[in-house]
Amino acid sequence: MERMRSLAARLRRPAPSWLRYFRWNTDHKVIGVQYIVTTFFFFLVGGSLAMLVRSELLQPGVDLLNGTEYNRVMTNHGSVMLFLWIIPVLAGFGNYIVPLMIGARDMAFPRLNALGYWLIPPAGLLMLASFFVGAAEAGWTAYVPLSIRAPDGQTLWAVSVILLGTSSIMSAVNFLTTIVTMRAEGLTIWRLPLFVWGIVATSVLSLTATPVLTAGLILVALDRVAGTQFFLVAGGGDPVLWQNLFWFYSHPAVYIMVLPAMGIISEVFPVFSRKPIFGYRMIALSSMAIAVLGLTVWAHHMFTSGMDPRLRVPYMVSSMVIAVPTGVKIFSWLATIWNGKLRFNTPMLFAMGFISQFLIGGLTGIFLAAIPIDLHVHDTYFVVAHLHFVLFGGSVSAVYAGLYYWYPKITGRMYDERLGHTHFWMNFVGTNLAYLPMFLVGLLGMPRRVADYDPSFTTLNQLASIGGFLLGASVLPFLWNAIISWLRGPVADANPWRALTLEWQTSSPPPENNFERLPVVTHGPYDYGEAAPRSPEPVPSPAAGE
Amino acid sequence: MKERSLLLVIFAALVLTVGGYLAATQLHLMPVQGSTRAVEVDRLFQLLLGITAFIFLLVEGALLYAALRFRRKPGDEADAAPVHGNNALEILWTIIPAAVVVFVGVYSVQVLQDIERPQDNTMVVEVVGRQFSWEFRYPADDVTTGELHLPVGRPVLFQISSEDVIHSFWVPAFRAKRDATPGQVSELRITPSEVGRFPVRCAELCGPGHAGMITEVVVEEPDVFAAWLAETKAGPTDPAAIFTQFGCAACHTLAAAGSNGLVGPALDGIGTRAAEREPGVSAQDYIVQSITDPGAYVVPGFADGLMPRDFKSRLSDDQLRILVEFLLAQ
Amino acid sequence: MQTPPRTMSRRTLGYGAVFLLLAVITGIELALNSLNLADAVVDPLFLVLSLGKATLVAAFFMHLRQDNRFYTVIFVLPVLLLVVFALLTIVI
Amino acid sequence: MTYPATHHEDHFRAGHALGLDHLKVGMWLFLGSEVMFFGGLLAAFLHYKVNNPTPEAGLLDVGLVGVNTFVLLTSSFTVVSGLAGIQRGDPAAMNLYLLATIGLGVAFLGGQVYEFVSLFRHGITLSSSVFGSSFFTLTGFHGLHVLVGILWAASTFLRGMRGSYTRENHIGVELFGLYWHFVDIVWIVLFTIIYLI
Repeated sequence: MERMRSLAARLRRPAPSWLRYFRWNTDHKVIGVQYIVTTFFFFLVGGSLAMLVRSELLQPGVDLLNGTEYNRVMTNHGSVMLFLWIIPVLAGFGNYIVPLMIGARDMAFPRLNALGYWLIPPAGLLMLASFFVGAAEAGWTAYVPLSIRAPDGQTLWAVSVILLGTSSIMSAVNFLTTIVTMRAEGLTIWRLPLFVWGIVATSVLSLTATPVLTAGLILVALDRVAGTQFFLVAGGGDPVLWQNLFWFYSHPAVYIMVLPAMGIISEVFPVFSRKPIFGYRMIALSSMAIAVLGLTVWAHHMFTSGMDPRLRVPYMVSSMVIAVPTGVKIFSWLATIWNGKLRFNTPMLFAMGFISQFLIGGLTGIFLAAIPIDLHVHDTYFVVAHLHFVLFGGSVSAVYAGLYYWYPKITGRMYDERLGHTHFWMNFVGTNLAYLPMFLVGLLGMPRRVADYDPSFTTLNQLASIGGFLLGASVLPFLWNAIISWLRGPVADANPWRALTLEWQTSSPPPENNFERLPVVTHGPYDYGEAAPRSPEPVPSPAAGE
Repeated sequence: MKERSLLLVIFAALVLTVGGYLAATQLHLMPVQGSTRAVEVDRLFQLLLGITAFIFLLVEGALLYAALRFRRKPGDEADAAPVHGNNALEILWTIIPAAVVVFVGVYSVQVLQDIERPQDNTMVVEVVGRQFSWEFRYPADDVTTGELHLPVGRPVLFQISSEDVIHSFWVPAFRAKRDATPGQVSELRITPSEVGRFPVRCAELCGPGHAGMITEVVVEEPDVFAAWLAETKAGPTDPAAIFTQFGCAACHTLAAAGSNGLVGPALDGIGTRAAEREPGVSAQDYIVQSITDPGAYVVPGFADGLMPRDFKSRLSDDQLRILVEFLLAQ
Repeated sequence: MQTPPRTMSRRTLGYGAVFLLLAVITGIELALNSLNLADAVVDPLFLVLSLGKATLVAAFFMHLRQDNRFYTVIFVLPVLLLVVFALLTIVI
Repeated sequence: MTYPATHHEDHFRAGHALGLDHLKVGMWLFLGSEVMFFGGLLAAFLHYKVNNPTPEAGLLDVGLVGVNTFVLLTSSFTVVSGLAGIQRGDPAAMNLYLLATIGLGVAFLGGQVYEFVSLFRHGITLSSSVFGSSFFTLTGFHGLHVLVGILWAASTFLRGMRGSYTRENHIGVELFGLYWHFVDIVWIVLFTIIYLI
């Protein structure tokens, strides 16, 4: 009795504030941090797997990993990086930032939001646990019938990806509902910050494309465990059907991973150039254009699979057309920094790195869309290089830019600039050193997903491996910076960057309900240098509005 | 000041154009051109390389220039002059890329039609992929072999299929690739234009031995090809050739056949080891059993189910006998 | 809710009429099916009839006709996308 | 840009000004994604129906399923009548209609089980052919949705009995209705594509 009472007393006592990050919590800011930290852990896991891959490829011959082990490591590297790192970390930013940016108290469905997060740790553990029962080994694309023949871990993999997809659909419903119904007074759609536009475009894609992947994965899982014949040729099944279902999601998934990243870049450039974003509407509309076009290009991954040859050309055209809205974004960003007053804080460096690297990924995408060239480079290291320039050089750079940019907002502390610069330069050199040689080695004839290669490719592979190890090492200054600064960094102002978007108009970190009083918006988000709406001075926290 | 910036623009344009031109004509990034198709694909590739190199230099140059030129002066806390956009500029950088894309698209379609146009006097070669080897059939001459030989200058139509999972038939020197998908036959046309030996690789992940699913295409003069075909029709009698042609080499290391596959157990010294594997089974019977019924005994440390089960029907009795004798002697 | 209350008798009658219509269309479909006509003739008819049924349910039972247009957009866009996807999946 | 603190209603929602309710927006978005989920399964079914037709499709009993279709259409009518009931402030009518909906839903599932069993007797199973695989997967997932709908109807009914819904506040009933009608629409499409065409 006595013990019960003391237990009850202990339960009533408020828990230390950091404990909420380990518990069910419906505050979008807590959930955002949960997302970012959890997914960063998976980034480290995926990165370690990449180090194994690059070690194996340091020299020709099968030395460190045999064929099966290599396939498992490579498959899980891809799956972890895409499904457990890039997609959910961007959802994490969305969770933390979107309600603040639109002047809301929280997301529209806080409990759904928490549920969406809590699907991720079990899904991640499921994917990694598959190593104990024979991990997935059919690549992240899980092409049938190879994935039907793979060991039991492939089933766990499928279940894990279904869970992650469900989580992603949940956050898409939540984002769209929040953005449609909970904007602050005066925040019309043409005053929405571009990051919010990016999240809108991404959510539309998640909502329409992810369920198709879920359906496809269910078919694969049923083929594996229930004896269905969907993809088994002997029973009349057609392996190409899986490629349709898979790529109908997985090509848009690239835009799911890139559009919010582009949104982050669009936030960073105006702030650190002290200039309005150039061509706001065109950037916003190009996000939507990319989303819509992105749903129509999936079969360009299937030019070499025996699809109807007449249908290839429309897919080539739609794939190439995506270059146009993408170009609009890049030119607009350049025009934004043109004649600006640039400050090279770490977020700005990563944003410029984003442009320079994403550009390479984008331009090589045109080669891949051109069918005659694709018939040579498809499924080679050229593709590996292309997708890493888009997703690592692009999305991950933007994620780093966002992490540094919003670090003071989220933690209430300032990170260390010098470590940030070190991190950037290691990352920049590492990215180019790791992935540029892959273009060459792919053109020369090295297929992707091989544990062994022709000795003539050795030098290029060694360069790539050295770049890869540099990338691995580049995480260390970041981690040190993030941890130490959170504990001991200088206290940050509410608005250390003198930014104009709403998330900076409240204290760092924001109070539980985000704003003392909900703001009323009277101007666009990037009106730097305008006479009337002066940039707010750095204000001591906590503060809401002026 | 104005003149200087004008000069700068002219200079930059020159650098970009020259850079694009060099990229388009001088950089040689592709392997040997082994087919007429390769010539056309490379021409398209060089054109794209030129265009993209121009855009690349333009954007990276602007980025670098901005980083150097527009750096904030120390102590300058003011905002920059607000420019929200410029309709003419925005329309321009939408339309120009769109025009370039249309041009590239049209040109690509032309190349595509050229390289896939059916030719007279085409020779059909059936390609069958299986874990982890290729098999080639010349239906007109009723020849099945593990080696791909082609006469130079004669158009070839590959009819590609698979017996297990998806593979992808790729000859980098031909700039040609097509998936071998079970349950369907895909077509690929090329005309070899260079005599020589070029690697054939599997480009689609097909299992643990994917990296080793490599063979060669031998392009030779028509009379040499005809002789080879006649000889092959008689059937291979050289044991090392049987070992290679039936795909054993893809998975098993054997010095005498020059192979170094790692998917299955190494076969060096198998002649002495074979008798000890299963009590009561002679070395010869063990080897026969391992070839015709691989699941009967699986060497510890290796997975069952990877080795094809159909050697009994694919190998003639003579070939099986030659192969077993060959292995016994190792 | 958001929708202003209307005269109740009219509304239930409306639902009843819609239901009657749905039942009649289903009856027609079953009758057509039992006639064993050529596929080329009846198949397009079936598609039109079922599209009509689905539209009736969405417009009246799900109130898309009187609710904000935004809900219709949310629902119809995926349906269009699905049609495109399914058709392309058949031919590819 | 300035953000003056104002005295407007604190939980002002721009969407509310547009006449949008966030629960309904969320529900419709969810239904939109459900369209695409069934789209994936349907695409697989159609792919095999067109490219790989099998004679087993002839064993389907259109008459039985026609009755089942009518049952489900009727259930949509009872749902909407229930909603009309609470909208005019008559919870008893609503509860009655919800009960009828549950009954009709169970009847539909019963019909489906009967159909499945008779197909099993003809040797058509999940693993007998691509027709069996795609037929049972597609109709099975629809049946699963009906089952979820029945559970949702039951929980709505229980809340209705406890008097949780009123003339002014019945968004829960409306959301359940949207889901149920959606499942009905899916069936209308499946009935045409699987059985009629």
